Amino acid sequence: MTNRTLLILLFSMSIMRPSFAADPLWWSETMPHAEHGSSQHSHGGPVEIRRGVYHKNLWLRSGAGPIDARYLDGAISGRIVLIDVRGETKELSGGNVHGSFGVNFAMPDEGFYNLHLINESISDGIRQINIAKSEPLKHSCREGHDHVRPLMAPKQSDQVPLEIVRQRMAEENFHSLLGYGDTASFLVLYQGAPLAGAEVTLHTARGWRNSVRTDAQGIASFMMIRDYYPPWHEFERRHRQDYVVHASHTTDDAGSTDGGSYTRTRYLATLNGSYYPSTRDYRSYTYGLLLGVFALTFTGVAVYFYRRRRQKRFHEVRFDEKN
Amino acid sequence: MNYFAGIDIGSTAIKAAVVDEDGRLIGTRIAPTGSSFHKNAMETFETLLTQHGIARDAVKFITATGYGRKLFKEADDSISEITANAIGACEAGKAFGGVRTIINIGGQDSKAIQIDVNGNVSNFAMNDKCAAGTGRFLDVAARNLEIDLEELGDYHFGGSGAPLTINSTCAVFAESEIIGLLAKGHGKEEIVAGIHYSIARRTVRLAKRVGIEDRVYFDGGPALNKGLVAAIQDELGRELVIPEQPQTTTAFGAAILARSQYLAE
Amino acid sequence: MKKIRDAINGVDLRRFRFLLQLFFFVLLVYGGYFAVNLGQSLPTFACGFNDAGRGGICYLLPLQHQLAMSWSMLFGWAGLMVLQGFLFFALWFFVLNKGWCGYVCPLGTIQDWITSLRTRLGVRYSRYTEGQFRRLSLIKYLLLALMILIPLGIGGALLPHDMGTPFCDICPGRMVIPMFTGDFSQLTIDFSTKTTMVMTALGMLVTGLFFAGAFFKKRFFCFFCPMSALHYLLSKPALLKLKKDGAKCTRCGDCYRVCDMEIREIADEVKEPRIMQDDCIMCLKCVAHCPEQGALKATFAGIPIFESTEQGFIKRMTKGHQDEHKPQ
Amino acid sequence: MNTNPNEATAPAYNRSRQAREAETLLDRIQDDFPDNPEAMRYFYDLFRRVYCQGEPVKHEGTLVGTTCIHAPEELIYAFGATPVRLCNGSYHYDQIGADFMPAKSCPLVKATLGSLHAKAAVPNTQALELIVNPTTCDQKTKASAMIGAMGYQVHDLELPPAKESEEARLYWQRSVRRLALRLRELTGRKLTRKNLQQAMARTARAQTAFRTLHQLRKNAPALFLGKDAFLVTNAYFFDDLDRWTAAVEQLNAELQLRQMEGFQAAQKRAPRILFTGSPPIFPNLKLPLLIEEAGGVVVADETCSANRMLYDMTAVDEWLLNDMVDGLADRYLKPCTCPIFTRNDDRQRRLLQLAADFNVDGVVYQAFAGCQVYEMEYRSIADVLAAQGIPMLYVETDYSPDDMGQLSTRIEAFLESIKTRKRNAR
Repeated sequence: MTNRTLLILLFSMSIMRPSFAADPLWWSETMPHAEHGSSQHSHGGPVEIRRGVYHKNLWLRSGAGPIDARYLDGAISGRIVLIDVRGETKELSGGNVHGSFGVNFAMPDEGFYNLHLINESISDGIRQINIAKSEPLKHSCREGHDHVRPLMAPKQSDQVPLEIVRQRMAEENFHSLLGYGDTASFLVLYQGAPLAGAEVTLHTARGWRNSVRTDAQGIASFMMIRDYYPPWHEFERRHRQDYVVHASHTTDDAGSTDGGSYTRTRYLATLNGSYYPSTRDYRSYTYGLLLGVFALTFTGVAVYFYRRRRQKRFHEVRFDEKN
Repeated sequence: MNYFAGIDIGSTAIKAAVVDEDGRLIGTRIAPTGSSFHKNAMETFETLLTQHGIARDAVKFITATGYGRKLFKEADDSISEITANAIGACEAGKAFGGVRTIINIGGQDSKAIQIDVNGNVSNFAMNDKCAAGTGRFLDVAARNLEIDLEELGDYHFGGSGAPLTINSTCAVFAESEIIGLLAKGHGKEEIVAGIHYSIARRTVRLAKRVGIEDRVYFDGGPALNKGLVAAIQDELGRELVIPEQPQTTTAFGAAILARSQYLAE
Repeated sequence: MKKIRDAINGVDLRRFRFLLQLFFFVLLVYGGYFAVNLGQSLPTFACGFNDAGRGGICYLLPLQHQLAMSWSMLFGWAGLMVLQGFLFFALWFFVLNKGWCGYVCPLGTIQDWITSLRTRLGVRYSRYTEGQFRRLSLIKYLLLALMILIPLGIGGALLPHDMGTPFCDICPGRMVIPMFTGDFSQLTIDFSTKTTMVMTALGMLVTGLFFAGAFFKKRFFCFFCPMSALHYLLSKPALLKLKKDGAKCTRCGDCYRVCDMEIREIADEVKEPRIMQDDCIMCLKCVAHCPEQGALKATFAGIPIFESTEQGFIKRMTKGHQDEHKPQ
Repeated sequence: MNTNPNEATAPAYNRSRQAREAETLLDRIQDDFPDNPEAMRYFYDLFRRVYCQGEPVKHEGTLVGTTCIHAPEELIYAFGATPVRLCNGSYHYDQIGADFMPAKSCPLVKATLGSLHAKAAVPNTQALELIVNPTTCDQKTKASAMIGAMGYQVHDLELPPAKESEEARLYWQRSVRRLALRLRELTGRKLTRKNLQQAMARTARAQTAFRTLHQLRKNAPALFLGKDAFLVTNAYFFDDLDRWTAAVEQLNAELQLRQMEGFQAAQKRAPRILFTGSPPIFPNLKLPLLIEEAGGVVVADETCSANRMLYDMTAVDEWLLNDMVDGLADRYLKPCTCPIFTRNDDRQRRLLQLAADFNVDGVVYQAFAGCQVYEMEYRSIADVLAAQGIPMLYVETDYSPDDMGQLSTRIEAFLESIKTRKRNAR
């Protein structure tokens, strides 16, 4: 038996087994197997361009953070809903995308798309509702930049009970990137209203995590850490890393469904995103200004001495401008 | 009948000419300028009128030309001798089939004039202020050689040897050169021919400056000198057209101009 | 009509130009705050890196960007977009010809301000020798060629991606113009890759050189500007033209004296009426400093709009004589 | 000719040969023509005072002689000195000068040397502390040592033999800056921006007045005769700058009045002549006078005693000393159409443009016997004029009055041929 078949076996088992369902589900933009196909960089993450139309691939992953979450090989129950830029809702069905379970959809319009997966399961008398959200952006500079402002505002969905809404950074536009040291803020909504005191956890690409509770306005903020330390010559300015945010909320709602009866309900919402090296990590004012000032001074002094020397060598007559 | 007169007051001679209403030449007269040229000019003019029986009143317009033109107050108008010469030569040249280039050698100057078909001056050149190549040069030479001015032509053809070369173009230096040549025993004939060639060379250079076209008309007193004419023709490489009375062409031109000016007014 | 014409020809060009330049500077550098947007095909250095304030974008930025597309796209449907951008650029350009340099370009205006600072300090200007001038004059064509070839090379995957806008990397406009809206973020060296490090370091060196150069040399950077070279290639059908009537020229060289760009032809050429040279910035100082009636003139669509006149020259010079003790 | 020296009232000075020469000419200029402008009286009187009565040249500070138009006078003024142009037109001095120079050399240079050599010369420049001698033509260049030998301080202002190249321009700029140093030594004053700016403003005002006069001469029929124009520009050689300018401005005002009244200074069909070549310098206004006595009118000129001296103006970009001095240097070199420069084409173009602007019927080209450069340029000028159908009379002459008769014939014939040509054209 190959490893692969074993994995598939394990996977299918895990779906069956309720304990697995406790793992959070989240969307990822990172391709599971890099050797599959190609994607292009755009403002808003990797895309596939088919006849000029941007297509987004998102894969579903299970697990706490990017470092240990698995890609899913098989289908998963639940609804996948896409809300496009205009606010129109469409149900998508997932499938095999480049070897793992994921969705692929077209992004014809400029702006943010909202993708929700709602999946539920019951185990040990707890009904678990997973809400995986992703907010991909479609932007091409060829479309210009005049239309950006009204498209910036985040959307809320009335179809999901618990939702994490990424708050926009100051002056954010389609080109803005979340960098190391920047603060990312998330609003947690339960049934459309801000949820105070909910625990929100952020996992970074290399395993760092932090949990905070939402404040009275339902907002949780994290400062992104730098967790990218390559040798400097391998440093990549556009090094994209995934983060994932979880928020959970448990209620005493009891009831029963096809899967059995439960005494409590646990909502687990996720939102994925990308962060990048900050300009501060690779840009230096000091060297820049040093070099600039050096060039300025050097040229200035060179011209001064050149003029002095010419005056002497050719006995050039120059006049004193001071009266 | 109305008549028109032209008076050319030159440095050596006063020339007068009278034409009738149709522009036909009635008569001309030549007299030396002398010291009181104004009186002489009047005399010449009046004598000419009496010769042809023309009353003073019948002369309706007088045009003066030549160096003394400004001081001859009896004239109705004055004109430079270059223009007058051009008009006269153009008119007189018609008998020869039309001329376009004029060479004039006067007492103190020499000129080359180019005219268009209508007798208008299109270009002209004059000698510099020195008397080289002018009638005066011939005068001086003739005096040195102790021969008459009129005889110069005959001497020119009388020589047995080749013409001598006179290097000096200046009348003053030429004088001593001639005396030197005489002292060396050269014949007067060869010297005269040399002088003619010297003048001819200068004259042709002047003519070339204005450009030589068509027939070349040669006038002025020295045009009577056959030797000089032969020398110029030789240097020029073409025949010269010489009027019957070469001295009076300019006066004739002035008279023609007087007529047309009168008719225009 | 004649009075109006005389008034125009007698204009104090220095002042007029200062005001017009100021206007365009505000429009292009701060226009964004007033919702001015002239598009991204401007034939002048309205720097796109000046995110907040820009009233339009210098065409060289999108041009390099577009040329860096993969070849399959560039030579496919996206090529049309490149052509469209170029068309808009050409249309803008045809209106003002190189007047964009002498009157609109914010970087040019900054250099003129530096020049004005120098005269206030009483420091004389430098000039190139003829040989230097001839050689330096070629640099802009070299830059233009590189500016097109490098992005094309990137599109063909021959060169690293991070050289995408090679000219912008070394253009002092990128450093200098955003500073006017309080954005100093361009004054850095980017160590993220070797290429960016080299390019940004070059950029800072050029910026230093720019300030020092512009101080000693009038319109220092314009000699090397690839935009100027691109302009010249398109300048023939432009509406605004600089014309010279060689017969009226006395070759006094007044125009050459005052020319910021040291263009000798303006004084020496007497046969060709279309006098504009590749280095010209159409500041029209030559017209203002020409004492010969109608020898130099600027025409718009064939209509003379500014002509050299004796009266205008005398008026302007008299003003210069009177500005005692206050150079400039 | 018409001489009536006013011996009763004139001082003894009047008896000198050169004063008589000047007197004769002034009488001709003044009396032989009707309707001289009222404002010309200033110039007639000025010449009588300076040339006939020996009035000293008015000046402030040190008097600095110049021997050619290339000496930048603004610099001299800026140092608080006064320039006086020494180029002389007197036959009397020409004869004295023949002791220094070969008889066949330029009468202008000979006369200048003669006047410098003579005691109590006219114009009376008293003691010249410095003579600025631009190395223009060979004769002026070689005159330097002779002037030096007479005991004058001479500054040789080095002029390049070509003006097109950038090297020549820079060489000349250096040369001019060196002159400034010399003037500083001489006057002990400092060159300041203010001084130079003021000096330049003064000459610019004078040049503006000249240009107005120049433009007024475009009028057809002529408002003003060339003999007076030459007298005006000749006065610039030695007259007080501001006084001269005021007098010219007054003259301009009178001419503008004449223009409105439709005044004619010459016959309507009088041939309009452009005068070029060697400069007519008082009292050698022989040729312009002959032209106008014969019924022509000199409407424009291209000579270094008038147009070439005053027409071209200085442009300054930055009012800093370095730029102002370089600007001055350029103004004295670049537009100059003197035949000493290597190429002829600027002069050709200038003549063609003047001929076109002033509606000229013919050109009179004066070449002083001995001025080889003018003699040599004759053919090239003749060719371009002929190509444009403009007739030209080339006159080689000097300061002696001997050739007056012959010249008048040639000039009359020339004018007559122009008249016929015009008649036929109609």
